[in-house]
Amino acid sequence: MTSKTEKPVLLTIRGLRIEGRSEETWSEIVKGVDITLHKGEVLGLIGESGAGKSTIGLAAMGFARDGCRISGGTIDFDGIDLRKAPETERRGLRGKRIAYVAQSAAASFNPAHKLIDQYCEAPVQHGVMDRSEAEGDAVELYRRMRLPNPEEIGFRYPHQVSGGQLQRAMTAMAMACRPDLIIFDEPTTALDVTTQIEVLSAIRDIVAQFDTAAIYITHDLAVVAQMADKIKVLLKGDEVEEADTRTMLANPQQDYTKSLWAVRSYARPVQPPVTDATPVVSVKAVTAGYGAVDILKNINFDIHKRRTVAVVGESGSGKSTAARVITGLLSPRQGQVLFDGKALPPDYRNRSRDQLRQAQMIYQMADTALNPKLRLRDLIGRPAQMYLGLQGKALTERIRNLLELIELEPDQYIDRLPSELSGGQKQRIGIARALAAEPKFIICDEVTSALDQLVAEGILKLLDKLQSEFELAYMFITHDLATVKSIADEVVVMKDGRVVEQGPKPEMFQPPHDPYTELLLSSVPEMDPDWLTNLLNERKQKENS
Amino acid sequence: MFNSHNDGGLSRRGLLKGATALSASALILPAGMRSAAAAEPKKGGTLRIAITGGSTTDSLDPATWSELFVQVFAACRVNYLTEIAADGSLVGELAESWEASADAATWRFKIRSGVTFHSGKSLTPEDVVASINHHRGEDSKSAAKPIVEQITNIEIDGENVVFTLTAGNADFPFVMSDYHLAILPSADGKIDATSGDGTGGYIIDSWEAGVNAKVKRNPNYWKEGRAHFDAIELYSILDSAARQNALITGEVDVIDKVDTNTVGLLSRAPGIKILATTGTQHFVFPMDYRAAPFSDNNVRLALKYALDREEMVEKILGGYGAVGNDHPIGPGDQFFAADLEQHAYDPDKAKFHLKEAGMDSLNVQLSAADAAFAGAVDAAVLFSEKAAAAGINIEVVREPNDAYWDNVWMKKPFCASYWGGRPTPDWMFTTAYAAGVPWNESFWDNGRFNELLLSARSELDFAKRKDMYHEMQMICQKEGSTITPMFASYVMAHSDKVATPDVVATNWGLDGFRCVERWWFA
Amino acid sequence: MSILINLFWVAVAVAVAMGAGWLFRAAAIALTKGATARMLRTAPVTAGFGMLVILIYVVVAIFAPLIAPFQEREVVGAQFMVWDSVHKLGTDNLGRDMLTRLIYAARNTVGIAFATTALAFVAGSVLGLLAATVGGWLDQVLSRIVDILMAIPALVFALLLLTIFGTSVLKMVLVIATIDATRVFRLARSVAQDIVVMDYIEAAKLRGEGLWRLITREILPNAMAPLVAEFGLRFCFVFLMISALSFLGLGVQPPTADWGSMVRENASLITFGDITPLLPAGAIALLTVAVNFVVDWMLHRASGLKE
Amino acid sequence: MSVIWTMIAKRLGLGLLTLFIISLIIFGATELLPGDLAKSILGQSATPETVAAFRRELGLDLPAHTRYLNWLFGALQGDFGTSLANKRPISDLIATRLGNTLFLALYAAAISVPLSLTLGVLAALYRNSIFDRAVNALALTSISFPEFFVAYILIFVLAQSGLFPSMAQVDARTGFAEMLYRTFLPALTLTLVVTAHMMRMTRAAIINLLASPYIEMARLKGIKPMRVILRHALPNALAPIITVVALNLAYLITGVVVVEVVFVYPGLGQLMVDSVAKRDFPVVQAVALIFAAAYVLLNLTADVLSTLSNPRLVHRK
Repeated sequence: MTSKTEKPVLLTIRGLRIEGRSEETWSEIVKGVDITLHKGEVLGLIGESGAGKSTIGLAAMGFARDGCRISGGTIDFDGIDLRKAPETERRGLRGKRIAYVAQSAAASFNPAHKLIDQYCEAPVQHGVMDRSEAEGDAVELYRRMRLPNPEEIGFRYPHQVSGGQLQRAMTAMAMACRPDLIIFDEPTTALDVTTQIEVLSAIRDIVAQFDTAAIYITHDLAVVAQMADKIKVLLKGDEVEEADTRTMLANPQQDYTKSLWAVRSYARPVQPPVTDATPVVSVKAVTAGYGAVDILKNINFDIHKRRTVAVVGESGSGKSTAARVITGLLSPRQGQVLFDGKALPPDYRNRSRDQLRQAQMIYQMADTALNPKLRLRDLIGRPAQMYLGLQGKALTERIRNLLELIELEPDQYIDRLPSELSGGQKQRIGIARALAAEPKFIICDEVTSALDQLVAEGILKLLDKLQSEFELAYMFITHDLATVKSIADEVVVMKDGRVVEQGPKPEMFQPPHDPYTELLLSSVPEMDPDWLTNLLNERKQKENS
Repeated sequence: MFNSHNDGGLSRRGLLKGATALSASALILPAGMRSAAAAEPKKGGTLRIAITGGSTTDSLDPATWSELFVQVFAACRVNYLTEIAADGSLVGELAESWEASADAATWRFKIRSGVTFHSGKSLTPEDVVASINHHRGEDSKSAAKPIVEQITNIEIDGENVVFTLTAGNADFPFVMSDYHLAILPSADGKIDATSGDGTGGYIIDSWEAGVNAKVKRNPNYWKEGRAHFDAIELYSILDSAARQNALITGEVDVIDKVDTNTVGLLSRAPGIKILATTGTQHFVFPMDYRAAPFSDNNVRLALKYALDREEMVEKILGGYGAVGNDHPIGPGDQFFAADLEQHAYDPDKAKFHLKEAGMDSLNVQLSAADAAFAGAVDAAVLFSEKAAAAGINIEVVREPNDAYWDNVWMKKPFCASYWGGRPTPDWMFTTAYAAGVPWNESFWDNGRFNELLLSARSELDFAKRKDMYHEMQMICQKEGSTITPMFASYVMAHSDKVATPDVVATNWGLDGFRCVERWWFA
Repeated sequence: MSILINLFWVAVAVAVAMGAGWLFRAAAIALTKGATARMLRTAPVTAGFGMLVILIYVVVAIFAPLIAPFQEREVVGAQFMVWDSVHKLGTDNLGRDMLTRLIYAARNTVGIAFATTALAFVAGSVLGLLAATVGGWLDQVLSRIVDILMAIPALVFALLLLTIFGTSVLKMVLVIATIDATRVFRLARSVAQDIVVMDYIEAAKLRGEGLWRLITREILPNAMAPLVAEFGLRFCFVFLMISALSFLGLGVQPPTADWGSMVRENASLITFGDITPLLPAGAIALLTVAVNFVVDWMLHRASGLKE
Repeated sequence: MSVIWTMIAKRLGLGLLTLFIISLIIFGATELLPGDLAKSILGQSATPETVAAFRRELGLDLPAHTRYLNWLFGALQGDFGTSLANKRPISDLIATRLGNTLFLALYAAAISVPLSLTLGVLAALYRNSIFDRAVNALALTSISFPEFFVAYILIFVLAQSGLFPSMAQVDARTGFAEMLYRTFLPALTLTLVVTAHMMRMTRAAIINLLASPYIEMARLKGIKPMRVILRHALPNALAPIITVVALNLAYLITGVVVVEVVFVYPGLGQLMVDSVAKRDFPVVQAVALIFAAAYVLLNLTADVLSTLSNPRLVHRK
């Protein structure tokens, strides 16, 4: 570690201030941040959304997004003042000496061009190499990034390549000109845990191989612990503290940093085991799918009153499809869904209003789940009005009551639009809307995955509280095992449309596991900086043995 | 349906009415052929004319001719038995001479010899018979059928063609000048109606219906001192602004139907001359005599006093015309009643007559479309505007141009209409004012008037006849059911390179269609 | 040289227009508060200018009888009188005051265009939203009908219909609205197809909401931005349609003043370099530009781009 | 690629159905028009006998459905019949005019499509600059003038000075260069009419994409702004642009009757209008079907090209 700090300084940022514009007024979103980065060194920038970490990362390239402007400070890259340099000079650096890896490779690859064309663009445009050299180089880097079929994969279009592979291809593309510095902007956030491991290790290796300096931006502490030499914690555009990785993990100084660390420790108390009562929802031998393809294959599980069943699996495992079958959006080919022991009509359109009321759903993306043109009063009030027939004063009273339940001040919020809320608040509205129907059962579909950890924590606690208060049954769909650990009573692990394993939570987190559960569990990053190295070694040994 | 066709509707209807009316009487007697041109014409050049009324549905078949474009095109290619000269007299064309039986029911036309068609075929009496027969008979679908219906038999007698009529008609030679009755080559007693062949001064070079027609001089043309141009190009331009533009930019030499809105501006353009011929064409607003409120003469008089004629001539005709006095006899006519009090805009008188009719105010609808005449809608608007001062509310209803004569004229009680006019009062009155005739557009029926019409037709004493026509004009004016606000000129424009004879025919526009023969390049 | 002078005046006119737009925007911000003022603050100068022009047109249209120096149909002089102190913009072919006609035409033209566009939008968007929401055979049937209607050239179709049914203002409004509605349908349907896949629509369906409420409360408010933008353009195209119809002899009934017909009536004057016909055409153009400046701004806001 | 063939086959089938229904609509409409061919040709001189003779000869006395079916069977065998008004075979009547219409449409398209794409791209590149706003305002102004008025202005400016002819008179003998010269003003008029729409769509479609992550990625790769627009934004914006271009091309073929009248250009629009006025049903029908077919084919082409421009639809996983 120390060796890196002895190398020459590559990037020096002093007193960086960046302003963002909203509705024609400028406000500061980065408030004086300093960064010193040596050649070959990896800096982890960590913070919640709104901390300004991406903005800082881009500023290190002399770049400000539309609606942002760098208003103060200096940015010195290898002797070049990026604030004073003309745009053409800065453009000459980008892609060539400073490269960028975006959060979503699927969105950041141009869908109209083949991967290799996009790979070759920067080296050819910057005059680093000609097209045929670049193509050969691409194959080499694809190989180093451990992409399958390195000779052939470049000739595919982005949509023909999986997310994890795309993310590696993007890292390869960033390496094309052998830059001195790469900005990684949450490169693995959108990936499943098992895929994340492969990408992380590939990135780590290639950065080390070329001795490239990097700024690694993430909100996930455990990830940054694997990647960075030193970590800087940001909060709302301000620097909280900076230290080398091990020091920071072992001994955070600031309260905020400590609170970030502490999130990981929440777990709800263990519930008494279920007796033989009738389950609220019972999925019986359900097989379902679209067209000729079966997405779900003979699924069975029960959800009891006051219980949370976590359905875990990676993308494509069928967990969301299971929710669609329960809600009636998708009629099963075989099997049925029982509610309080009675079979529900397969199609929601044939269900009675009361049946609809009893099962509610909370969505992953509060942004798309709340009609952006309706005020909270209408969003929350509508189910109460519809199902319970509340009108006028009684309705308003109920809405206020619900807002209080989700810990939002009624007077302040009742007439707001969703766009005037933060992400966590929106999700709370989703919860209130479900509660307004006074249901017995709520499906929570990845409700915390789009949220920062602290905020997610709050939502989980709220759900927990409401569950005990209203004796709700939850079906909790998630890919995040940490969430499962904190909230579930029972766990259903799904893979490829089948239930791989199910049982009470304590049992699930104790060996022996099903191999897939084992893989999932072991892939969840841990705060230990050596975790990734150890895990990879372990897996290699297993393969060899 | 389309504006551009208005102009066409005008000529079509005018001739036909005129032509049928011919059967009544006429005073013009056969005369020898004479030249209308006073100045010495020069030969050569290509004359380019922009004309309205061309349509992609045009045909070479004379039975279907109805609009200005095909009429002028025909004047290039074909001849008729007789021709109306520029001064309005009748001269022989393919008929060298003609004579009638004493009762005027049998007519003998001597066919000119030595005339050849463009194809080289010589003109024979058989061609004349076949050409006229083309419009007769059970299966005839010719627009000219009504005017040849009076013919019961056609015979050839050597060089002569003899027509036998159902009754005597002194005007029969006039009928033979009708533009439908083109003489075309025949075979086996039938003409090929769409061959395009003829005896005219020009031979078809190319023709695309609704676009243009190009003809070149017929080197063997039989007429002396006619057809001076080497070639003629006719362009169908429906849009009046486009016609003006074509003349201004020098792409054509002659245009017809100049937009009266801008004729003043056009006349000031360098190198452009306006040519206006004032004749018998007049614009009218017929009222349905049978129906209230127009059955009350006081209402009719009120309306006659409620429009400003001077203003209409100024604004609708651009000054190219004369005010009308609510009868169809033009100021140039020898029987014109000059001493008749001129009806003028007088809202007080209009109010007075309205009161006489027992009304404080009057609400009527006036249907108009530019199909009736160019500017008809504007004229109706002016009428409506001025009438308001007399407590008369005229609601102008703009009707579609399309099928105006079918759906509006003689169907709506108060509408706009026009007459191409007739050379004699008897002819005009008989066509549109006599009780019960098909084109009595106002359904007017005045006993005294009808009586006078009959006696005037047989009266040979000029003074007596003049008195009778005077009285008839007065009856028309005082009791008639047609408002005649203005007499309109044919307004053409040409470049100053084009020379015209001193006398230009007034029976139709473009020198009675004959500009192609009679005009030349200076 | 004259070109330079003309360019100078054009530049002056643009500067004045933008200045007026800026002042109007500033005044509007000062006079409003809360969300409206915040929204106005995002308006560029061009949008300010656009709103100002629209406001002026609306005021002129509403108060036409008070503003106009003469009566709409009143004949006040000879034809084509030159501009003077009484007749500020001269007279038309029948000797009516040009300025008066222009002012009344604002009322008639904008009124007719608004009615037509509104009708087209009500019909087109209701059916379009319905097709997208219900889907299935209803969507197929409606889409096929619209395809067929759109394959008939608009002008020819309008001519046919107007000739068959006659040319009153009401019929003209109905015919143009029918033709325009097909275009609106396509837009509304495609916009709604993006909306119906949203989670909140799924939530509303699962809640058991009826079709009408689904369309009016859940989908329509979210489809408004593109529909409003289209409204702006369609609104202006109605003038052109009326003008083209009047070129072919089927326009607004006289003596009603409307810009489209006025352009047609006076158009041939341009042959002689007379700028009279430019006045009604300019009135249309100014409104078109103004409306679209505002629409551009609204679209820009809806697109979420921040530059 | 089979996706595309299926789509083409399906759409052509639908297109044929559309044409069939349109032929019914046009027939119905011409039936509803007041008057008929006999009356409108004879005009006021129509007498019951001549009208009856006319109808007998042209078969107008047959019941409507018989006439329609006669026409339909003829048309299905490729025989569109002859004009009722002047007996010329409709194929002759239409051939030259279709050629003229297509020539003018292609001419106008050859100017306007590159022009509007260039202006649209430049406006997107220099968005919100003076250039952008000026181009935008000019484009809007040009579409807010009625076509015939634009034509008159161009004639006043360009024809009265003698630069270009005010009449676009062409025939089979006119050479290609001469054609281009003679039809310049109508082509320019149409260009002014259609450019704004395409340019605005190009601009909007590109700007719509500028917030996309892959555009930001391209900029962060140090790609020049022009290349970002052309190489990264434009290919993804093609679908809406192609659709609008197709719509405007259809308009250039089907909607230019006014320009034809002003410039005295012998195209299909004038033929259609004349035939409607004369109730020459077979000609109306043939022209309407050509128009509809042009619309259907252009839309189909647009959809095929849009699909081809989208690798996700061409190259399945």
